[in-house]
Amino acid sequence: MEMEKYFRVDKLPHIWCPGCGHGSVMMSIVKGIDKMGWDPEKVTVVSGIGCSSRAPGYMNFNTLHTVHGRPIAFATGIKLANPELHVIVITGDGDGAAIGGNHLIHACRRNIGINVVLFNNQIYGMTSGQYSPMTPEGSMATTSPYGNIEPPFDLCELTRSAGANFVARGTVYHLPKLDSYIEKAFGKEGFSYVEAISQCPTYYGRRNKMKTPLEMLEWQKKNSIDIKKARDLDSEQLKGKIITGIFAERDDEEYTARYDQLIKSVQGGKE
Amino acid sequence: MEMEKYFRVDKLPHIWCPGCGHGSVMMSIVKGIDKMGWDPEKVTVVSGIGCSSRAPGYMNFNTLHTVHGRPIAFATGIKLANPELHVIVITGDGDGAAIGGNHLIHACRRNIGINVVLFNNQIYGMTSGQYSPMTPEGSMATTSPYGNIEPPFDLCELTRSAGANFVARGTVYHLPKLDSYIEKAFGKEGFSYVEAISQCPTYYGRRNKMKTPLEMLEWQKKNSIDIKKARDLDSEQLKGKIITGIFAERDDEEYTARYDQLIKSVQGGKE
Amino acid sequence: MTERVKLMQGNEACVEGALDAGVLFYAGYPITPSSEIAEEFAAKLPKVGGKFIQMEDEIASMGAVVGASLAGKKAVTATSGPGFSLKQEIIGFANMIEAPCVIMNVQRAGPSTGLPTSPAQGDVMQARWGTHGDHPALVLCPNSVTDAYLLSFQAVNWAERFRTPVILLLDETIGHLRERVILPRKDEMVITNRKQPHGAPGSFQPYDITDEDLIPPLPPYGGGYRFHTTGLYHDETGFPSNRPEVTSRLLNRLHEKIDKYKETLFLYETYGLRQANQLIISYGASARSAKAAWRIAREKGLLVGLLILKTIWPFPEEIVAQAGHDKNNIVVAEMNRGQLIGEVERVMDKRIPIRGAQRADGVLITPEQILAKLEGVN
Amino acid sequence: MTERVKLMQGNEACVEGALDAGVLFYAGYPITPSSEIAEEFAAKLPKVGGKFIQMEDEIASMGAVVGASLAGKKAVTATSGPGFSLKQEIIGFANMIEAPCVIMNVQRAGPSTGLPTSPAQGDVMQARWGTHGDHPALVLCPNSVTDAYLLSFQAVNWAERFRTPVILLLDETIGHLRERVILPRKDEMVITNRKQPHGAPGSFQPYDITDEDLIPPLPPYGGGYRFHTTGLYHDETGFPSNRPEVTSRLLNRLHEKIDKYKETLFLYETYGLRQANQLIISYGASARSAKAAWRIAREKGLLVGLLILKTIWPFPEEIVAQAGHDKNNIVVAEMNRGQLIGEVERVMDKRIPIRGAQRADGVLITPEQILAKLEGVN
Amino acid sequence: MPKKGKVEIKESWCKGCEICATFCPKKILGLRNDGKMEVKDPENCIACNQCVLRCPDYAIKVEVIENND
Amino acid sequence: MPKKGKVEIKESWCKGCEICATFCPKKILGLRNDGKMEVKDPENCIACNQCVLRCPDYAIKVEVIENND
Amino acid sequence: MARYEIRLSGAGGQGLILAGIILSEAVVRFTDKEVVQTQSYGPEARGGASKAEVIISDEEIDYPQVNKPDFLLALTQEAYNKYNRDLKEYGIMVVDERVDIAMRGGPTYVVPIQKLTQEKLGTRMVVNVVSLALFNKLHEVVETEKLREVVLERVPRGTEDLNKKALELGEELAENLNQYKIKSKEEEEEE
Amino acid sequence: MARYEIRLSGAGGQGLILAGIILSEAVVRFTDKEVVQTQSYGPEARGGASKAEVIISDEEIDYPQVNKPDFLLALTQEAYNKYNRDLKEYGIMVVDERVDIAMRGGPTYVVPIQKLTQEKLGTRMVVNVVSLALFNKLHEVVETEKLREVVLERVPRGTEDLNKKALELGEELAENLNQYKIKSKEEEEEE
Ligand SMILES: Cc1ncc(C[n+]2csc(CCOP(=O)(O)OP(=O)(O)O)c2C)c(N)n1
Ligand SMILES: Cc1ncc(C[n+]2csc(CCOP(=O)(O)OP(=O)(O)O)c2C)c(N)n1
Ligand code: SF4
Ligand code: SF4
Ligand code: SF4
Ligand code: SF4
Repeated sequence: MEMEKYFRVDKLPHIWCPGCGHGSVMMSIVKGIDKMGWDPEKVTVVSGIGCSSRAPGYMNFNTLHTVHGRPIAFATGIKLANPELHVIVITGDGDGAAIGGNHLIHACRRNIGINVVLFNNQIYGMTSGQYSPMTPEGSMATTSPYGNIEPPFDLCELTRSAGANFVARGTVYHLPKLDSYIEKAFGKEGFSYVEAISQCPTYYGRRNKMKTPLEMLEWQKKNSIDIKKARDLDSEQLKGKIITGIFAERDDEEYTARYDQLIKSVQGGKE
Repeated sequence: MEMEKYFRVDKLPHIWCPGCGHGSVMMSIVKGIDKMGWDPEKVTVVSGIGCSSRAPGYMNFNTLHTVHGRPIAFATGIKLANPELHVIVITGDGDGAAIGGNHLIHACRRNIGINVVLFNNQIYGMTSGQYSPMTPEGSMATTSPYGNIEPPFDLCELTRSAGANFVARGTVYHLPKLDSYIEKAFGKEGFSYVEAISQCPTYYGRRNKMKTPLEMLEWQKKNSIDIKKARDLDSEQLKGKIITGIFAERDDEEYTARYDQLIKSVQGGKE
Repeated sequence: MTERVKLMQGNEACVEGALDAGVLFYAGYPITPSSEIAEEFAAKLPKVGGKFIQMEDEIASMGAVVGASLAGKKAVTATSGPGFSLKQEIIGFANMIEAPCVIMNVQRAGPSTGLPTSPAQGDVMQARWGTHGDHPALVLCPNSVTDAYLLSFQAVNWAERFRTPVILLLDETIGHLRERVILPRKDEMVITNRKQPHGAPGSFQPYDITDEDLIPPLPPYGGGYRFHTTGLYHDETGFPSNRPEVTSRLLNRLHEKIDKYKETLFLYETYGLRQANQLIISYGASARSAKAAWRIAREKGLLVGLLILKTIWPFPEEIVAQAGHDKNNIVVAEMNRGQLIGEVERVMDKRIPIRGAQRADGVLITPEQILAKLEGVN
Repeated sequence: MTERVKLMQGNEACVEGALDAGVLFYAGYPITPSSEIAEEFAAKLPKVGGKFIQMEDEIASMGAVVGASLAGKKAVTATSGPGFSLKQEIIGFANMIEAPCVIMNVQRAGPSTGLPTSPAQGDVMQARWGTHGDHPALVLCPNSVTDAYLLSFQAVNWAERFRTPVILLLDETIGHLRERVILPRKDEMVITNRKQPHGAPGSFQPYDITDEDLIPPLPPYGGGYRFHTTGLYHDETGFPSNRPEVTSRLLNRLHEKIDKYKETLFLYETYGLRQANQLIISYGASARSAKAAWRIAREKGLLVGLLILKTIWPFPEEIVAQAGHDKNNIVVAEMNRGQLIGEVERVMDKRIPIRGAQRADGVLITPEQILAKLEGVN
Repeated sequence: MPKKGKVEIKESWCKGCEICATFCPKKILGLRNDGKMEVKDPENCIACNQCVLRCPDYAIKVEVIENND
Repeated sequence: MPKKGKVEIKESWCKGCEICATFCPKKILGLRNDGKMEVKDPENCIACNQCVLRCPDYAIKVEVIENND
Repeated sequence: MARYEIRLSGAGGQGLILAGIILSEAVVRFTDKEVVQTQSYGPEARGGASKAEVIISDEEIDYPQVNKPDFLLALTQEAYNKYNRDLKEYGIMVVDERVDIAMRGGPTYVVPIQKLTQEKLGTRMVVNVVSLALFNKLHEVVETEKLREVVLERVPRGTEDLNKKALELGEELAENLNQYKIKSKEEEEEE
Repeated sequence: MARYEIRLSGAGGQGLILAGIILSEAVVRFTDKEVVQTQSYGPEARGGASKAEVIISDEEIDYPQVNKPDFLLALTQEAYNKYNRDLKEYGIMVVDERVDIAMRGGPTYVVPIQKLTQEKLGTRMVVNVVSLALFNKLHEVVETEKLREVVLERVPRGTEDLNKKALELGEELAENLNQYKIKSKEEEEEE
């Protein structure tokens, strides 16, 4: 793959910390675009605010770095205004699951043709390490100095329930699988959600007894469990585990396609 | 049941239209409170904005009519500030599922001890009949003059996935069952969500070939299907149906109880 | 031409004006008293191949509108007080990234839920200062249904021309009023489209100002020019920078691109200014009452002038100063506890008495109230 | 007493001040440069039996704070520009229902994402006008870490006393600054608690003004008084009403309950005002540079006075007019493109030149910039 | 032994939606000219309370009458 | 026949996180004093591309060398 | 016609707002007069009293609100109670026969509009169009056929015949209006 | 001491911000001087150069920012490049030996701080405390024991011994600082 085709090489190296997993996930997305053979002119990458949301700046497409939590709303406008565009949203567990949770579930419900990739580092990186709605219970963070008492979301369950056409979770450790989920997601019409477990050694790792990026990858490896295996386990056994795999794969009609039909019928069927 | 104990009788009759289902649901809630034997002084009812959200004004407790979409946020503050209070949230499909969707799922996730009752009339009543995220596909509304093309949420699925301790859906037609769901919900520690299918003859009914409240009740009757039976049907067969019954019944630890433990441990275990 | 004489509601006229200006996208969330705008767009946009979407809230609506604008469509949203408050963050973003879009706010009485079906002009200062940080604002106030049509059309044009969010600030009275309108023929209306880049895509810098007008071109996504956009301070390439010379250059230009054209942006009406020793200043629905008060005062033989503002932000300092400097009484009529009067006070000399004819109880201000503030009325 | 001499950060001082004033509840959403406030509360509240919650966004945080306040706890939230914009709707609600609470906004450079870690004072007008509809505002600006402590304490007291949201408007410079602070002994600090009703619960009307102070008592939920609260216009019983006499009575009282006490609310410092023919006015971090400029100017023998405002809203009109009326040059130093200067212009006579020493590029304004606006500096 | 009931309609609260009438197994309720419900056939009430349960406006009360036979 | 590879590290992009070294099956990569990676044992590279896949900073390229034997 | 203020009031759902709009549209389309139309909004308008107001004038209409109606229609007691207060002293008042009214000076007509509508047309649904025609005939704002044109465009399909009959009934009532006139205070005193 | 401005710079993660805070706290607790401390924030501070600044003064410190440091420490090239510009002409500069510097007038010391820290203490983690002690000894801001007291309160548990050694190393470097002095431009020119 040619770097220049998809990256703004002059902007690299990226601002992410040494060993941050976000670089790996960004590459995974680019590989997905490459595999789809999409014309980069027709690709739009939208993000919110966060370390993860800085990714579009490095990616050589139409890129939009919006406000915290709302990239899916902007993306909805873009996709509906021009359904020809391939619209990818890059978001974080803060951006996408905390402040942006509502837009996420509504986009799932509408099943609008947007591909969301959520970089889940289980912490607010950009703001220096507060807990997020996906921080595991008991974890240390700057705003949970005595250990986090909030149960985290399983956002794959949630997006599936909300109606997304495709839902999967991978990890940076299991990178080739992550690549394949993203590729499948991009291949779907309709809304897709891929969650990539990424590592934030700087703010999550250091406070949670994983000083190096490697320890964090090790943790991903040890705690991941395939969704098929997970089905045989109860919620107690699954506590703290990362369930990976494909959660939903449907072919419900995409929203902008429906809208186009509506226009046709209102206009009296003229093409 | 003594009306005066639980209602502000001088405020009645309520402003709801003839045949509006909201009055029935409000009574169901009051019956639930009565059955629990809660001291009315310790009950706080919080709502957003909408026809449904006008209910607290008629109810003789501590009542708070907040802003559109955010009653659960206010309720979270109330419950956490004083866990002794029984905090009930009354919301609508606009208030709770459109603008307020995020607060709903986050409250489920935290499993905070709030009882949410969502009056689902499948339309924005207060603003005169725009479609909501729970309006059935194809329905007519002022903002879907050619029929609604958005698939509705199954909010019971969603709240279950998000972690609520108790989730159920009933209808005004099947009122005694609705009563029993609300009673069960109130009996749970932790977060509960009860969805009550209510009828809006004025804005939903008239536009959708159900001119009278009775036709709407008839529709509820005909389209409802018990969750146990629904399990044997596929999504095509379930399209447009109202699945009723209990979706989730768990006993995960309630949030403010966890917080109290945290305080104890921080303060060094002193009681 | 008679086809353009109609009975029309203010909210409907906003939609007609926007459609005639080429709007093809609407995202919104219903709220009284603006909902008819959404409803009209929902009915009419599909007919012209445009898109209407009801989003999950006002924030999402504002986001979708900016997104659609970047995708190349002229885009509008509408709301009222509570929703206007929610949109503020992204209005600031639109300002910063220079996304053309129109926000219609049909004012009702606030604060908070207030009086949802009652008229007010309580969001006048918010329309100027509602989002955080320094930013310019372009805000138009119609005082009739015809005005609603014309200013809506103008708002879309200016949004495109200046690459900026434009706020159309109605009030419940004008939004819900039905009246006889006489609209210009469509072929008399001049539509403005956003500037497009000319150079090679490779060398395109999205915030590079080659033209004197200080406004960078804006190609649509998918149109052959790839670029990056961020709400962070950014340089000409569109990428973030915190160098003080870059940040001050950007912020200055955002203001100057509008200040430079101020003179052409000031829309207003005047009545009997020359032969007057007193002046009434008003805007929006209040201007209707002001007009009546002015008429009655004139009938009584008082030398009163009337200045009706349609552009309220940027505030037409010179026009107000000019109209008021030789008067010995200025009455500012508005439906709030005194908002735009502060600007009048700011630009006028202290020796001229300035009085507010104000009303904020949910009732349209009356001509009598305004008359009472004039001198020599019995 | 030496125990109260400390090295403290501005954000930390806000937390200390609030805790000392009896705050037991914090809800917030992290944002630079305010996050340390959340972090400190997260660590300290459980120790005193209080509650900290990180909500899903700023809107929810604001809602939770108002909820907790009604449940009887003194409650605080903190944020910065983008989050402050989001909180506006519920700030208006808190105004309307008269819920005591404190909102801390540590300003960074806007608009939009702007410069998250750079100082600015761009939200000054927003703090006054950010929510829709007419409403009063009580806004305090600390210019040192000691001030941050004292004004935070004061803000909580005033919120409780006046049943109103109070805004503590910091900036990145003061929020992140660590300096030596000397705090009063705790037993010297007087805590204000909200007024409680006395009568029988049956006859309790939550908005009935029996006292001259215009402020109704506020019992906590569960405390034996049941009542209804709404963001709609409401009468003394708390239930909605759209009768003009009721709506105007409520809106007037909301303003008057603060206006009445204006004199006691104006906190400010003055330096060398008497022997001065020029005046510098400033607030917040800019006041630090203004103080330096004033010192240097004095050293140069210029007759310059300095007025540092700590209460910026309500705007201390008389104090500014008094300090400025006999000067022949007024310099308003602020980190924006001119916000509070508009108020100074409004209250001063046109013949006195008013100059802005302004900076909005993310860098702390320098003493030199301010000096340059004085007359007679070579 | 079948119960008997005495139905009381609070006119100021009744909005005439006719829900009670439909659910009444004895069909003894009907709409008056002025849009309020009335008990057309008071004798036949069996105090089943369906109308009370169903009225969304709490406008109906049913008192069980002693059955003296 | 086992492939051979030539590893090239783009120093200005490398942040020294050591992920590549860990995933390298031949353990030929190591941290230099200045915090950048270097190829300690270039001969042993088998062009498996693990380091390329794993480097979150895209700082490694591996060229497959013709295996001439 | 100088500024003439009309207030049509009744219960929410009686269609008086539509009547106001139809009247205004007829004025715009078939006269050179200015017209503005306003109405009550909000949840209050749903169950209880509701009103539509129209101002017709030869001159520009600046202040757009009806403050002292020249004409008041009140179909229900609640509407009458709420909206009769500001009627001009010699303004015309038309009320349904079931409305209890206070004695007054101006021309006052108590008409069994609802009853006759029900009796003659078999439904009360078109009481708004009956009232509209009554008003129009009385004031001769536009010609009968013109009004009919607008009405037929605006009413739901399938109800055209019914509405035509409603128009006729309204005109008939207007023509016989004097029989419904009640004595004014003064007239009574004169007796 | 009149206003004295100190800038400690290096790579993010080297702990210089903590060093700045410790210094400031020592001033507050053990002297009567005023002190303010600021630092670089944001993502920029994460990977690249980072700085902590302290102003110490006998008088009130109004303008709180360091504009022309009297003392600059630069542990990395990037920090030096970014932050050396405004150093006062005769301000003191201490840089790590691996930093390439331009010739200048004021007193300049090129010290192998990082290397010696690594060699003598077996880790570079405490290079911040070494630098802090060096600065403190040089300027005698507070007594050695006082500084140690604050350091030991602020560093992670279990690192006390290491930090004590770091303090000693820093002081030792300060005492021998002259051996690291390089010739100034002028001195060079004088030769
Ligand atoms: C409205 C608003 N609220 C809060 C912030 C501050 N903020 C910026 S990024 C962020 C969290 C980022 O977390 P996440 O999305 O998980 O991304 P990460 O940095 O961990 O990759 C927050 C809270 C903001 N910029 N805007
Ligand atoms: C921020 C904001 N946006 C929009 C509105 C307008 N609004 C009031 S109620 C409502 C919808 C109500 O629908 P629902 O919650 O389903 O209640 P219903 O009236 O149907 O019972 C809307 C959109 C508002 N008041 N505030
Ligand atoms: S703070 Fe965490 S998420 Fe952000 S760049 Fe560093 S390692 Fe990555
Ligand atoms: S509009 Fe609908 S939801 Fe609202 S009161 Fe009437 S029937 Fe009920
Ligand atoms: S109690 Fe039963 S029988 Fe009697 S009126 Fe009610 S529904 Fe009918
Ligand atoms: S993985 Fe990449 S960034 Fe990390 S050490 Fe290896 S080459 Fe450097």
